[in-house]
Amino acid sequence: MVREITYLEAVREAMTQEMERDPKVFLIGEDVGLYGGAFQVSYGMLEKFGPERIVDTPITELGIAGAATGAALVGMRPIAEIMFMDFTTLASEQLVNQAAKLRFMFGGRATDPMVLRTPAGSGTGAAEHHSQSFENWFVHVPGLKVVMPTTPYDVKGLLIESIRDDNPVVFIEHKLLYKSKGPVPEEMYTIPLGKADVKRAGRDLTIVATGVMVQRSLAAADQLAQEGIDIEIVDPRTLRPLDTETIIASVKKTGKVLIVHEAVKTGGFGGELAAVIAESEAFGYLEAPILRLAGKEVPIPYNRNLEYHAVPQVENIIEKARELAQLKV
Amino acid sequence: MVREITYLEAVREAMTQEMERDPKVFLIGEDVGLYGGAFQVSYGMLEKFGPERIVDTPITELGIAGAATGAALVGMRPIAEIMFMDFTTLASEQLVNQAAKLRFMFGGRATDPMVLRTPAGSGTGAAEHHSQSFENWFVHVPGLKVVMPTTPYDVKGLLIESIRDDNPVVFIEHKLLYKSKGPVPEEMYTIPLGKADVKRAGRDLTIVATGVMVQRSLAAADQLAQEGIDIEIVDPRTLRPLDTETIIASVKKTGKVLIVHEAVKTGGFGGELAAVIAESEAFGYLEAPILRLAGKEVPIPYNRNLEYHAVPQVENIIEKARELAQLKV
Amino acid sequence: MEVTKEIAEQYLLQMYQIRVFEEQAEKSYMAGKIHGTMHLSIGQEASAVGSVSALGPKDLILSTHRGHGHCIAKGADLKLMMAEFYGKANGYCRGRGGSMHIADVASGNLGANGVVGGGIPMAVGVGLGLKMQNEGKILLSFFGDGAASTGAFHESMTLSVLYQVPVVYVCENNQYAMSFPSNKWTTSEGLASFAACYGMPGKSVDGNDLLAVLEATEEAVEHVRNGNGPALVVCDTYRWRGHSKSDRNRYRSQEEIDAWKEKDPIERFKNHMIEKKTLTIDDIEKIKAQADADIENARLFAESSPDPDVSTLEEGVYAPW
Amino acid sequence: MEVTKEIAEQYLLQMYQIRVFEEQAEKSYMAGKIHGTMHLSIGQEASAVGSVSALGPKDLILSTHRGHGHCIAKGADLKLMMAEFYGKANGYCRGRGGSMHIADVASGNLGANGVVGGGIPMAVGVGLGLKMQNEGKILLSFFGDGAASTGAFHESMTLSVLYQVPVVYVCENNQYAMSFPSNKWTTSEGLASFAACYGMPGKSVDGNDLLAVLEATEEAVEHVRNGNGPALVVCDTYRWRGHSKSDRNRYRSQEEIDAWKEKDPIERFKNHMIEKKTLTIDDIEKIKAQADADIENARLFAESSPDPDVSTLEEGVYAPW
Ligand SMILES: Cc1ncc(C[n+]2csc(CCOP(=O)(O)OP(=O)(O)O)c2C)c(N)n1
Ligand SMILES: Cc1ncc(C[n+]2csc(CCOP(=O)(O)OP(=O)(O)O)c2C)c(N)n1
Ligand SMILES: [Mg+2]
Ligand SMILES: [Mg+2]
Repeated sequence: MVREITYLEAVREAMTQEMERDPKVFLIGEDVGLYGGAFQVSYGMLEKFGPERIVDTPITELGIAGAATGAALVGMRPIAEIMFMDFTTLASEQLVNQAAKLRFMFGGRATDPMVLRTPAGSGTGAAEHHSQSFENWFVHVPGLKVVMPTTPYDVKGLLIESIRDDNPVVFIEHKLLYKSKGPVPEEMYTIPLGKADVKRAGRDLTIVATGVMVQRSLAAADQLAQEGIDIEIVDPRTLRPLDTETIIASVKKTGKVLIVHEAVKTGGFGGELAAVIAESEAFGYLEAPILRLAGKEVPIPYNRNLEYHAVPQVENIIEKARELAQLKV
Repeated sequence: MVREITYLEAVREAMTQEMERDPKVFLIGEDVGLYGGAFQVSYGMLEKFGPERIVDTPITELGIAGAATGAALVGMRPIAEIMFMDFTTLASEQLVNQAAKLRFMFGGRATDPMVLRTPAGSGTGAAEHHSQSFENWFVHVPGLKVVMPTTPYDVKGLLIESIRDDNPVVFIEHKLLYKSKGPVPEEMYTIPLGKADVKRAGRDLTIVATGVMVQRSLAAADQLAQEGIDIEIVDPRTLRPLDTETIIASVKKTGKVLIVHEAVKTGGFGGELAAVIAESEAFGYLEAPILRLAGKEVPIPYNRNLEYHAVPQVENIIEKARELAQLKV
Repeated sequence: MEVTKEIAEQYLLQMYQIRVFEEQAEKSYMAGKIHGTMHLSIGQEASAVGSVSALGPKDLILSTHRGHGHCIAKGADLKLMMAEFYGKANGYCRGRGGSMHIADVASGNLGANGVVGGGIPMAVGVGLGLKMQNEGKILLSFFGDGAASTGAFHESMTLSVLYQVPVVYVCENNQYAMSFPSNKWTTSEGLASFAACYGMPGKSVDGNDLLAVLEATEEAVEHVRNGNGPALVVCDTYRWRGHSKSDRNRYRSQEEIDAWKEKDPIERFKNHMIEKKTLTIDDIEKIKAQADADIENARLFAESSPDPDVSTLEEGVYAPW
Repeated sequence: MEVTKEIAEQYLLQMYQIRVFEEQAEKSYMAGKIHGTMHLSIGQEASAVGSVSALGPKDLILSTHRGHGHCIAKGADLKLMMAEFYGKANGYCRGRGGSMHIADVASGNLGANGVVGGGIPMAVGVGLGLKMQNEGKILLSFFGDGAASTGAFHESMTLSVLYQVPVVYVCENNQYAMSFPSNKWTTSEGLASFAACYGMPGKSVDGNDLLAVLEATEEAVEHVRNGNGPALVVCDTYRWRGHSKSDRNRYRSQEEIDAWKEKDPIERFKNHMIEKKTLTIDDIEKIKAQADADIENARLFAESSPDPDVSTLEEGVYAPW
């Protein structure tokens, strides 16, 4: 039996093993040292690697992103942590204008192998400024890769791969998944960026879900199975580059697709997914409209109930998937 | 005959007339005073209104956005100018976390009537850092409205309406349109936010285009008309809130839709448009896949030819629209 | 600095209210009645009450994530505040904001902020607005030592001096930004010295001494109200509790915490008032009892208040509403 | 400060190359052969050459939108540079970057930048990297007076001192950020005085006096190379041309421009070298002729070079490639 660890431990193990292997890798961010990071992701790493490689910063998101961008430019492999994805709004100039474009803009004379890790998502009662999901912002930027893992196994393989990748990678973790457990080999392994994973095979309809919505969709599928609705669940894992092949193949097979993500629906990654399907050869196989279930058009509120209802939950997925299963054009 | 003025003059006239009418309105940004703004949009306004209302700033994009957010919070109606949309990456924390959320987050106890104007787009040879189009970033943020006018007439009516709107509005201008001319009444008028405009009626297919792509699509449609292809062109004008009704009605009528925008295709607003159509009742009327024609997956390069080919041009629209016209599922 | 009995009672009551309010919030949190997180300012009460007391009733404040003290010092309704902590429909933010986002624009509290440094750029704009409106109002804008390292601080100070906005900036240096010790990059004097680079007066003060804070802030307020542009006051202080509910206090010693507890701003003010014979022990006990009762009322109010109706979730994002 | 004939010739040659290069670029722009925009540094040559000359060959620079001088001072190939201005396939950036994005990472030029203040945060990271690699290399990071008002500056200075990175910061105060006069918010001395707040040495120097710039930068380089952390040098200088190709010079007077032209850094260095008898008029004429020839060669190279193939447009966004 493979050992089980949490999603959070998988992040830590990937960083630790890669730092042991490659002296060019270091971690920089707010409170990543003694504090262990706001979510304890890097807890214990300071003791292991010392303050030169587990670099605590004052509150300087732009500075952190710039430090990673610059260090990568001279051959290091920095991992920058932005404590909450909400604060990537302060770091995006360096990430989007500099890191993402250096290589192209300099005619290939530069390489910028950095990872920017950040936890996204709601569900912790932290309200408007600590709960946002901006993955589609970074998906929209050529030069960046965007990874959004949903299981401990994927976390470890994708994070090691991201660190080794020669491009800037935005690595988006989900707070609610940090404590989820799963089998993870102790040895190092990588998962290629740009490969989706079919998390559940099914015939009746496809759900393409990201982040915590993969887990919720799996729960929904289990319940719907009892009603005889057989759902296939595709987890893109990497949003840019996107494995359109796996998604399109699934939709061709099932003829129906529901897209589920936590981020606000309007302008979100679900639009990209819908468009990719609607402009592909899968279009001809569609037996129903392409549906999206996503975050409501509100900032994430504080109150527990309101927060709960602001993003898709298992019962919403069940309802929507059932509706779709019954739809006929 | 109605007077003709340029798009740029329409921006200036809207600001000027509204500032004359309402002492709460002021303009703040880099070089908006004596210099007249990087594109001369506010040229002459300093002489008219003085430095208290045409406020020059040092290079402080976050500060500018914050100044507008704060002033609006105490009842002013600031217009903030960010010199190039690329630099909204530095301003987005205040815009996205603060201005957009104040009202909701404070339970309705705050109002933040500000406008953030910024020119987007490529075509001026200014390369990677002065050519980007981030409209979909802001479309993705509940609490913001996003306006993207394409004619001098729309500019004036929509900008006056945006200034009077009690919410933060991101008003996106296009550099290449600044010199385009069109009829604009001298008196003040408003165009409601959230109303699309059918810029050309047609039967065979719908093009939904934004920004400078509306003009290019009109040119393409004129040429295709000679081949007997009759195109309807819908200009959403406001991207958030989006007039889905007009778009869906058009697609139901024509059965085919091509989405055209300048921003990078992946993660762009075209995804939202495609998804809105694919999940609507128009789905059943679709006679072909929903196609997108948008910016290539590259930063905007410097070289004139490369830059030209990085975003859709009239000939690309013609080609794609022709292809779509001939498509049958 | 001399204060009357009435004033002394008010200051002490507010400090007690802050402390007891936060102790209650902590208890309710532990009991699972409040969720999310919160940033307690226990130990920093003098900085909040001392500085806000230098303002007139029409003046405004802008606060931070550690803003309960500022809020109470500005005269917030404790019931509406506690109800917000409980996420209730009649809380200050209708349950939308919670501890980190309490605001009451009408009464001059322009809001706490979940983003460190998030309020400082807004302060410039508020200052610009107040200056144009020319009604003699000024703004007091709080931020922490951590916020002082953000780019937002630099841009905002530069703009504030340039436009000579009527803003008193109060930097509360509680020695840490989460686990990051401010003395790794600056000191309270160092923070105050930035002011000179920007071209405004700056002063560092013992932030646990209410009257010292009050005096320094009054000086700053006078400077600002006279149209001389912004001013900076740095309060040297300390938070007793962890940074937030996730803090394990790994970055500081119990000795350090205990040493600062010796400098309890409430004890200090009490003793000073007793020494000065402004207040008696009896007076003080009454004030404390009053604070206890106020918070107990607030708790009862909060607990008996209704949750927001989920059907209203999507309301209030846009005006009008 | 004494310089040998050989060194003097080199400095003068580089200053001439910068001036003539930019004059040529301007002509080609006017003739419609170069498009987009460009930011000329004519009048600022001493600041570029003087500061970069304090570096060793393995040291690095990070530049700005007004970076042609830095680039040439760092020893760029003028042909590849001019070809880039023309957008040609064999230009430094394969025609992708143009005037505002020239870089040659292999030779230690980490690039110009279209974002004001965009290079400063990267400088911290480069410094961190160099420190970890421990090969004795240092970085010289340029920025303008305008960039000094950005939040990027503040965060970067704070981090630089904290990590004691091996970076010399050179602020070129050419009196304006576009039309915004730096003296509305600071001065060269004021800019230098920020350094003390961050905890590093800072010095303001006459930026039109090559040897003064060199001396101040050498001092800073020594400080940095000895592991004492970063240092700041502020060069007081002036750009003769408009901010960019869209500038109408409304914000300054002809008298002001003329007065600064009197302080031409090239004339000044020439005269000083003649006075010192290091160079003769004849030497100088030869150097100027050499610069003219170099630029003419660069122009011919650029004009005869091929445009990038449109089929390659989507190449090079991602590594490997
Ligand atoms: C921009 C930003 N970065 C990080 C955080 C996470 N965070 C919340 S409070 C805090 C420390 C703030 O320090 P300081 O400004 O000194 O205030 P204090 O908490 O000490 O009162 C941090 C890092 C945040 N909320 N915002
Ligand atoms: C973040 C950002 N804001 C605005 C601009 C537009 N802009 C380009 S150069 C410039 C002035 C820069 O001033 P300074 O740093 O002093 O450099 P100088 O041009 O004087 O050499 C401005 C405002 C920009 N490129 N980047
Ligand atoms: Mg602090
Ligand atoms: Mg300048």
